[in-house]
Parts: sequence; structure tokens; C-alpha cells
Amino acid sequence: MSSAKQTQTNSEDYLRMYRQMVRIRTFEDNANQLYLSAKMPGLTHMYSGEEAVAVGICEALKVSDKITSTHRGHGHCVAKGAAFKEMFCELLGKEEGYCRGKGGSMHIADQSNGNLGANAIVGGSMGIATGAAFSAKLAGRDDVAVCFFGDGATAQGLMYEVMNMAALWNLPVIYACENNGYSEYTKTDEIAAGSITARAEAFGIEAHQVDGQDVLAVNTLTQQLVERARKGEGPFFMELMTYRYHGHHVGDINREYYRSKDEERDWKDNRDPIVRFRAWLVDEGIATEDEIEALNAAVRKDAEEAVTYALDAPYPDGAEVDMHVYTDVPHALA
Amino acid sequence: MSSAKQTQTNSEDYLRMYRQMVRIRTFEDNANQLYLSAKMPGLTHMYSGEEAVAVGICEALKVSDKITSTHRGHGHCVAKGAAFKEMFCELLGKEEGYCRGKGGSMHIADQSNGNLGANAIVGGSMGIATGAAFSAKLAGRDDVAVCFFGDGATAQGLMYEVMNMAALWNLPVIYACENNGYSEYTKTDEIAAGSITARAEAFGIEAHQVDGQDVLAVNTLTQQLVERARKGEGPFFMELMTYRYHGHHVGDINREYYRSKDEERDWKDNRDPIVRFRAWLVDEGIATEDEIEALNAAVRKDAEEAVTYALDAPYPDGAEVDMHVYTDVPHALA
Amino acid sequence: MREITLSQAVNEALAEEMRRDESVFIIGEDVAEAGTPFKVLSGLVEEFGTARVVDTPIAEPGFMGIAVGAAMTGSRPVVDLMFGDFLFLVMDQLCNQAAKTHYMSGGKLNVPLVLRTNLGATRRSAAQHSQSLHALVAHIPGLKVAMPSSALEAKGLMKTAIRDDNPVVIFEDKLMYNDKAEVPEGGDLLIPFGVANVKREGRDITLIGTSSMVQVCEKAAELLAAEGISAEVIDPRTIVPLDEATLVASAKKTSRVIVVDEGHQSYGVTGEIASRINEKAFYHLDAPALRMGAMDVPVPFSPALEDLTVPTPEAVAEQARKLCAGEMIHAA
Amino acid sequence: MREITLSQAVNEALAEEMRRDESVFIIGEDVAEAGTPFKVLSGLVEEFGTARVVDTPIAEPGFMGIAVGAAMTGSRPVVDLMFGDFLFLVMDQLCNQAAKTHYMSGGKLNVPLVLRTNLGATRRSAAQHSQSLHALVAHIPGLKVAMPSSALEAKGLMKTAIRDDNPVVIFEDKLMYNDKAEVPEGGDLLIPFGVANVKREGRDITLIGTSSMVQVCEKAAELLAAEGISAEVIDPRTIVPLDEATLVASAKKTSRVIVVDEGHQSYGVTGEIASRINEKAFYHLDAPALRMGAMDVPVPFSPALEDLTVPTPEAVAEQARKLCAGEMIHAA
Ligand SMILES: Cc1ncc(C[n+]2csc(CCOP(=O)(O)OP(=O)(O)O)c2C)c(N)n1
Ligand SMILES: Cc1ncc(C[n+]2csc(CCOP(=O)(O)OP(=O)(O)O)c2C)c(N)n1
Ligand SMILES: [Mg+2]
Ligand SMILES: [Mg+2]
Repeated sequence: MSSAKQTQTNSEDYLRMYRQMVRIRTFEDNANQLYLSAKMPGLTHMYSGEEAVAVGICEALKVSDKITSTHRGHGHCVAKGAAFKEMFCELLGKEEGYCRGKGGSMHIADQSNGNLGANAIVGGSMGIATGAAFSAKLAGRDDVAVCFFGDGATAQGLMYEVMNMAALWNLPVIYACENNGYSEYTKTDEIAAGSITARAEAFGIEAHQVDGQDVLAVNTLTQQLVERARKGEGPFFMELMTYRYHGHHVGDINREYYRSKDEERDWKDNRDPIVRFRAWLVDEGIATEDEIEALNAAVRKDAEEAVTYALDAPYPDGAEVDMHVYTDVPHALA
Repeated sequence: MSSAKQTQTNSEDYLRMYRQMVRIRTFEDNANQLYLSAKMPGLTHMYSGEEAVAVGICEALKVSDKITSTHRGHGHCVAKGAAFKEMFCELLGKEEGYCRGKGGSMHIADQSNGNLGANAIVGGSMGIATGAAFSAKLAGRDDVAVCFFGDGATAQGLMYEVMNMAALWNLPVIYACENNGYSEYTKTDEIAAGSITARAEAFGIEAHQVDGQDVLAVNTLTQQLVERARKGEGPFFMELMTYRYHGHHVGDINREYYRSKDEERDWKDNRDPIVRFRAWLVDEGIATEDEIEALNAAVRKDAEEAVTYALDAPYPDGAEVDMHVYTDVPHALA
Repeated sequence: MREITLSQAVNEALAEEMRRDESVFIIGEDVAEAGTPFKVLSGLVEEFGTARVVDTPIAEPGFMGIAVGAAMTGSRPVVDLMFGDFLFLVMDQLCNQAAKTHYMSGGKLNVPLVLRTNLGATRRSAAQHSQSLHALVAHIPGLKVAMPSSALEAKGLMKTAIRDDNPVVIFEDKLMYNDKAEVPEGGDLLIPFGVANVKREGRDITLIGTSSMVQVCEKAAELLAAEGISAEVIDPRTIVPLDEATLVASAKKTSRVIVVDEGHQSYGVTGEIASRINEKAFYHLDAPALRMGAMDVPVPFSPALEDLTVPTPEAVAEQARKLCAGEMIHAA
Repeated sequence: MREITLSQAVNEALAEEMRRDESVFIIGEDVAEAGTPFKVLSGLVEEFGTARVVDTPIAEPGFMGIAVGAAMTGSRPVVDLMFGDFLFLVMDQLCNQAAKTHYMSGGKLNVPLVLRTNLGATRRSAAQHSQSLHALVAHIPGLKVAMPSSALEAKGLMKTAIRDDNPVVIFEDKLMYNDKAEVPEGGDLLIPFGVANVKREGRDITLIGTSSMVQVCEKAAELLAAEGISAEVIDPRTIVPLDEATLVASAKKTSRVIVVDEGHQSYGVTGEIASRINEKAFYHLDAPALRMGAMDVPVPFSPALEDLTVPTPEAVAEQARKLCAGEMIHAA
């Protein structure tokens, strides 16, 4: 992992990063299983393959820093500190979910850790992240906001509107474009003309392209940008080159009409962010293979317990249906 | 006028260009007078000072080429071939106006000359122009579409959405940004980060900055781009540096809080597009001072006659109020 | 007669109109090879090519604007908006531009475009993928609004929409894509706008349902029939134009009315239809025209909650029973 | 008591709340030095600086989105949307995001923002600068909608809106900015949401007017009074929440109702209010609750046409006269 500068200071940090990546992968494997066994309502979008992006970035943030997430949001949620139990409960529409079952996969949020929520409108959170940065600046807090979004979202005009304002006002926001090569069933080069980083640069925003499968590269760059953003040198733009292993959503199984099995295999076999980081940890003597296996197993156990818990957990009471429409009205339809 | 290459082939063309610029200035002077004497309903935005932009561009177009216009749209309308009488009638809300009085200044359109209309939504016509180009390509016509918009409109996300598609699909559209230094009461550099041409270039669109007070420079560049666009080499982007002489609208009289009288004087005294072109015409021996004066006087007379006609012309009958809501329903509320 | 799904019906309508008229094209996200996430458009790109079945980037305002411009210059775009919830993104181009162009130009410019999108909850898609927003566009003069309630209706209304010279918004019920109905093969199936469809005749009460709620009303009518209550079921088909005459005539006949619609109840479709009936049939009514819309809450994800938000056949039957028993007299 | 204009009232409300609470800020186009094209905000940037009175580029979706994010993270933005017609541009951020965030997060995230904008035709501003679009936002659960009808109301409702923890859309009538009313100096003028204001008591008929139409109803009531018809005039003040109880009680008392609103009549506010009254007061009514909205046409530029599109005192009085004379019986 030559590209990475070692700025994390100790093994504990590395292991936590590794663990967070494994937690995401494990979470997604379980979510996919829940879908395939018809235990999960609706559809969901898997983050598997992109773990180094969410973890590399979120490990450079404080709890008080904010993120906004996407329809492919489980990874961001885990990386920003969320617990499995509340997450699975949310995916299953249960009362103990982060959003009391009202949001589900596409709206999972965890405000206690600064995750302002997944969003089912592609590009819909770009203003929100920029606004969180605005708030921080107005209140004199040194918080930073990170906006996660896909390559497909770069087609939404909202992005250019808020980048313009972020640049004019030097807001502490980092736009993190997860370029996984596809938006739904379409290749990125069919929907994005020119250069994505040049678009940010045209607004006077410093932009970087980085290997999104290299968690240390992502983390190192993010640490630098976050520090500078805290000092008022923002905004910044990152294009993270990555890949999603599953289909667009869990139901997108036959996908050879838009991408080849070979291509998928290549990314999985040769660029997997977890495999690469694990090898590096062992090489550097930070962990033994056995320690890693134990860590993996512990995460798996956590996840399975959380799934079991969530499957048994109660749905919200029907009376909740008209709660939380307004902050000050217990039941909107009473 | 050193910057201009002579690609118009004869004096007639030059004189027509000059005449069109004078027609715009004269139209606006009369419109302003109508406002000041409380004979015109509502407000209107003057194009005076920017004549070389509309004329330089529209003189490079065929009747079948389309343009979309803005809230500051009289200049585009005249330049694309409209008649004074129907224009003044429209500004006064009369039945013989281009839109039977239903549109007014902000929606004046002249479909017989390919003017798809002014627009009161800043940036609102960017999709329309791009769609006109799409139509031409789909139908195999070699028409080109020109989208006029101001520097302020570059803040609207819609522009980036349609530029992306125009670039991906090689549409025959030319985006013409009239940078007059202000959007309403705000200087352009306070609302536009980075570089306007770089924004287009980031989408792979060839972009040019040109002196918008030099009608021959504008016309020469446009002729080249139009020709290339007809051959499928579009889209293109032009940033035309220009200046509006009046306030944002006719009612914006005291404007020293946002721009100085010195600045206004400088543009009027030293860079007026009509004065410059007139001097060139005389220098080149294309017209004498006397011929020019006669032309000016003829235009003035035309305008005054049209104003008189429009002031006397009837309003639409009240029964028209629910006509034209739908193409196939004579009276929507009958 | 052969049966086809609503999805096939829409596909056929588009194919037939695209064959008939070269100026018709489809534009939207993943409409070509993918044939949309609902697979409604499968096969069209193979027949008509990528010039007429146009995949766009994720830029709803942008491609809506392009469609408006294309429609103003001789083309007839069919815009594919993947979810009705994304209407909020295209409102400016749809309502400030498309809807007003003909009027603002004094009748000189036309915008013959179709915006096809969908509505309907209970798909576990949560608050931003489940809305039924047809009331919003129905409020804007210059737009027509069609609400097919079956495969047959979907085909006939789509074909009419494509030939209409005005902007038409057509809402398909995404829960109904696989529902089958008899649809005649070939021929030119055109269902005129503004002509309501009396799906079932009845004496005691009129149930007016739109789109997804037509089936709900029909099922409610069956429940009621078993109890000896004879319900008339009417599908307005288009809410703009609205066939007020047929609705009012039925109300006068039965003297009791419930309007059922899947949009939020408040400030929505039910208020308009109920008001018109109250206005025009007041002295014939036993009780006020009642309304049943979707609950005035964002659509919740949890199945335990989501199903509570939409009118069901049982709930409609229950209201109808009360109306017929005269119980509403005390409530009002 | 001193009289101030509606414009000054809004300005005072903002200044007072910005002094009271540092987290309140204003964001929009030309709000700072220019104080908006209507000059409503003049002087605020001098007191509160450009960090809290923030001029934006012309990017309504963008600054609306920024406001949503700011509201979710401890600030209280007041978004200035120059014309109500631009609502179409911000619908996604307003209706898909702001309105639903509290619900989708199970009550954990709040979006305390105010969107101040305007409504009203007859200003010769044509179809894209004259719309009254409050019905659209009233249809979306999660939003509150305030409609001040005077300087006093504008101040009191604005202050309440800013303190509300929910997204509130407040529509000012742009024709009324220079209208004066008595507004007490100092003190904390807070007008609660959901409490209608009976502007004038009456026996024979109830005129319910919103915003600009309150004055129209009051003038109609005066015309009617001269003829011996006693009209009650009610201003709901907020259409979400709606003070149904007060409206229904008045309807029961007078037994005749006209609802007057400047939004398009179809699928708008009048249908909702009339329906609720018909539902709850049916057996007390002599005739159906009638509706008078703006004409269902885009707003025309020509003065000769524009003035025909909006209800006038004379037209309201005329309808009221017919209702009181029992003429509607034959119509229905
Ligand atoms: C406004 C909007 N348009 C379309 C969609 C449907 N949709 C959901 S995800 C998606 C693709 C997003 O691609 P990208 O941004 O690259 O994210 P990825 O799925 O690759 O992570 C689309 C088109 C949506 N949810 N919102
Ligand atoms: C969507 C929208 N936002 C705001 C306005 C109000 N407005 C009208 S013109 C204008 C300034 C436009 O500036 P620019 O694009 O530079 O054109 P210019 O007036 O300088 O020709 C603004 C903000 C509008 N009409 N539409
Ligand atoms: Mg992607
Ligand atoms: Mg400008």
C-alpha cells in the first residue's frame, strides 16, 4: 500500500479502520440475506466494495462533524459510528430503529453521531451538507461537513449551485464523490461529459482524485483536507474511484447487459479494499492472521445477534403513524 | 475595430447590423419613455448598451434557427427580426401584440422568426434552447439554437444539467452568456466563483470570451461557431463582456449604492457599441455621416409611429381571458 | 380477448404511437437498454434506436426542460420520470414553462409533451418514493392530468395523451404494473379525455375513485353488494379535464357520495371533486359528499404503519355503510 | 396607536427575532444592501451584518437546500424567495426534504426554517411573477402555511413562524407591502398558528378569505351591510394548521358560506375549506359552501385581462346576494 502516508499514529487506529470496513461488509451481507429470504420490506442498495471510502473519510472526522449520505447509505452510517442493532431494526421497520422504522434503509440517519441521513433523492443532500457547513461557520464552531454522493449525482444541477456558494463563502464542506463507475444500469462515461474534478475546479474549488480502494490513501487525504477546512480553507472536492460489488440494488441480479462478470471479478479479486488493508496490517506486523480472523468472527457474531434481535423486535404501534409530522403536535390527525 | 475579421461580404450586411443596433436602442428609449410617462403597465428591463451582443449573434443566424431570450429580451426580439408595431402592442398589453397582450415584456415571443420567447425565470430557458437543438438533430434539420442568458443565470443548476447533455449528445446549441457585470443589484464577482468559461470547458464544451461591445467580433465568432454547430461539432459556449446602461429595470433609478456613475460613464463614453461601429462604418467608407443620420432618423420615425399606433390600439376583449389555456378548448372556463 | 399487463399496455401504446409518428421520442433515466427499473419500456430501444429512446443523466429538471424545448419545435417528447416524487424537481419546467407557454404566447407556441410518471404507496419505498402528487399538477392551468386505472385505460389514455397538443401528465400506479386486463389487439385504442367511466352501476351510493383507488372502490362495492347496498363506481379517468356532469348526475341519482383518492387528503383531489358535487347536487344529497384520501403524513417505511395510510376496500365500505345508514347526519 | 406598513411590520418582526436569537439568519437574493426588490429588508444588513443577512447567487434550489441543512444543525434560517412563482424551483428541497425530515428520522431531526415569499396578481407582472401557490405547499404534510392579511398579522405570524420548530411557509401579498395598519410598538407580538380571526361578526352569511382576499371580503361585507345583509368575515390566518372549529361554528350560525382565495380555484384551497364545512355543517347549511378562487388560467399580462382573473368585492357581494336570496337552490 505504497500510496499511503502514515498519519494515523498507532495500531489501534488502523485496527479500528479495518474493523469498521469489516463491519460494513458484514452488515451488507446480512442485509442482502434478509432481502433474499424475504424478511426485509422493500429494496436496498449495498455498499459492499466501497468500504474504504466511507471508513477512510469518517475516521478523519469527529463525532460533531456532520455527514450526509445517500440511497447507498449503510456504509456511511456504520463508518460514522452507528450500532448494528438500531440499524437492522430500521431496515426491518421496527420501533427501535434509528428512525423508529419510519425511514428505512433509504432514510437511515443517526443524529447522535452526526449522520444527517441517507437520502432517496439522488443529489438531494448536497444542499443539506453545505448548509451544515454554513451553520458551523455562522455559529463559530470548527465542525466540518462531508457530503457523500455518487458519480450519477454529479448530473444534478443542485451540486453546482451549492459548490458556487460554498466557494464564495469558504464553507468547511468536503464534497466526496464516490465514483463507482455506474449510476443504476448506466456507465459513468455515458452520463458525465468532460471531467468531474474539473467541474469543481471551475468554481475555484481544490479537487483531488484518489484510489477509493485504498483506505489509507483516502484517510490521509481526508485528514489533510479536514484540517484545512477547519481553518477556513475549504471547500474541497474529492473524487474517489471505487466499485460496487452488488447490483444497483439487491434485486438487480442479472446485470450482464450493462457490465461484465469479468469486470466484477477483477475488482473483487485484485482491488478489494479489505483484502488489501488486511495484507498491509499483517505485513506491517500490526495484527496477525489469527487476530484478524478473531476480529472478523466477532463482527460476524455481533451482526448475527443484531439481526436476530431485530427480527424479534416489535413494529411501532399503529398510533405512531401520525406522530412526528410536526415537532409540536403529538398526533397530527388527532 | 481591430479585433474584427471581415467575414460579412458587403456593405448591406454591415448597414443592416448597424440599423438593427439602432433599432434596439431606439426601441428601448421609447419603452423607457412609456414607463416614465406611466403609459406602460408593469416594469421592463432595458437592453441598451448590449446591442452588439444580440445583433452580432442573430445576424449570424437563419430565420429557422431558434433563440431563447430573457427578462431583458427586447434586444433579442428585434435582432431576430421582430417588428416594432407588434412589439409595442405587446408591451402595452394590446390585442395586436405578438402574444395578444398575454405575455408582455417578459414573455415576448416571435415564433415566426424563431424567437421562442423571453422568460421571467432566470435560467429558465436553458432547457428550452437545448431542447430546440435536440429537436433539430432528431428531425435531421441543420438548425442551430442559441440560448441567451445573463451572468446571474450561471448560478442556476439547470445550466450544468443541460450543458452535460448537450455535450454528451453533440447538440447544435450555443450558450451565449451576456456578462454585463451585474445580476440585479449585485456585482458578478460576488455571485460567481471561479471562471465562467472554465465551467463550460469542464463539460468538454469549447468556450470563448469575446468583447460584447464589438459587433463585428461577436458576429465573426458566431458565424464560425454556428457553421461548426451545423456540422455537429457543437455545443459551444460564449461569454460576451458587456454592460447595461440603465438600472436593472426601468424603476431602478438610484443605483449608486451598487455601482458608480463613473463606471457607467466610462462604458457609455468609451465603449458604446453603436458609436464604435458607426465610426468604423464611416472610416471604412461604408456610409457617410449624413447617411447614418438619415438611417437613425428613419428608425426613430418608425418607432414613434409604432408607439402611437400601439397606444391607440385596442386591448384584447375580455372573452380572451380563458382562451389559449389549451390548444383544443376555445374557452377553458366555458 | 387477450389479457396483457398494465406495463405491456403502456409499452404497446408507446410503440404504436412511435411507429405512427416519427416526432415522438422517449427521454428519461435508464429508459433504453434497461427499459426503466419497472421494465415498462423493454424492447423499445431495440425497435426505435437510441435517438428516439434517450437515456439521460440523473438530471430531471434538465431533461424536462429539453423536452419542453423539443415540444415547442416540432417534436413530441414522452418524458419518463422514474418516480412521481421527482415531480418536485421538474415543477418549474413543467408548471412555469410547459403549462404556460401556449397562453403566454397568445396561442402561437404549443408544447405537446407527455410526462409519464407514477403514484402509489404500500411498496415499502418510504417517504420519497411513494407519493401520489397528482393534485399539485391538477392545480396548474394549462396541464391535463390522466389517471389510468387498468391496463386498458393505460393504453387508451397514453395514446390520447401523445396525440394531444398540450402538456399532459399521466400517472401510472406502480403497484399495478403487473395487473392484467383485457385489451383489444391492434386497432387504434384511444380513450378520450374528460369522459368518466361508470365502472359499475348502482342505486344507493356513488363511489368515485381515481387510479389505484378504482379497484379499491370496486372491491368495496362488492363487499357492499353482499349486504344489499348497491354502489355505483365511477372512474373520472382524467382529473383535468374533469367530467363533472357524469359525477354530478350519479350523485343526484344515488344521493350519497364518497370520493377516494391516493393523494393526501388535505388540499388535494378529494376536496375539489367533493366540492363540485356539493355545489351542483346539494339539494339531492342525503349527506355531504365524503372524502377519503391518503393520510396527511409523509409515507412511513414500516409496513406496520404504511398500510394504515391508504384507503382500503374495508374502510371505504365502512364509510359507505355509515352513509347509507344515515349516521353521518349526527356527525355533521 | 402608531401605524406601520406591512413591509415595516415584516422588517420589525425579523429584526426583533434576530436580536433575540443569534441563530436566526436571512438568506436569499439581494436581501442585504438592496433589502430585496420590495425593500422589505432595508436596514437589516446594517444591524446584523452580511454573515446573518446573506446575499446569494440566483440559485433558489441551492440556497433552499443550504437552509434545510443549516436548520438541521442548530440554525434558524429565514429563506427569502423573491417571488412565490419560484416555489416551483425549491419544491424538492422544501417538500421532499424539509417537510419530511422530522418524520423520516422518527422525530430526531428538526427543520426549523421559515420560507417567506409572496402571492398576488394584478401587478402587471404576467404569468411567472403573479401566482398564488399556497395550495401546493398546504397539500404536503410536515409544512405549516401562514397567510398574513395585514401588517399586524404579518408581524405576529412572522414572529411565531421563526420560533416554530417546523418548516413554515409564509406568503405575503405583494400588493399589500405599503398597506398600513395599527401595530403595537414593542412587546412581543406573537399570533398563534391555527387560530382564525373573526374580523367582522355577522348573521346572514360567512365570508372566509385568505391573505389578499380578507380585504376583499371586508369590502364585500360593507357593500352587503348597506343592503341589510349581515356578513361575518373570517381570516383563517394559517391554512395549515386550519382552525376548522371556528369556520364550522360560523357556518352553522349563518348557514351560508363563501370561501375566497387568490389561488387558482380548481384543486386549491377553496375546495378544501368548502369540503370541510360541507362535511361538518351540512345539515345547517341553506346552500352548499361556495368557492371563489382565481380563474383557472395563467395570469395574463394585459390589464384588460388580468383584472378579470381575481375575485373582487363586487363579485363576492354579488354571489353573497344570490346565496341569501336563495337563488342557488335552483342552480344546484
Ligand atoms: C432525483 C432522483 N432521480 C433518480 C433516482 C433513481 N436512482 C436511485 S439511485 C440512482 C443512481 C445513482 O447513481 P450514483 O449517484 O452514481 O450512486 P450509486 O448508486 O452508484 O452509488 C438513480 C438514478 C433517484 N432516487 N432520485
Ligand atoms: C428564478 C429567478 N430568480 C430570481 C429572479 C429575479 N431576477 C430577475 S432578473 C435577475 C437578475 C438576472 O441577472 P442576469 O442573469 O445577470 O441578467 P441581467 O439582468 O444582468 O441581464 C433576478 C435575480 C427571477 N426572475 N427568476
Ligand atoms: Mg455510481
Ligand atoms: Mg447580468
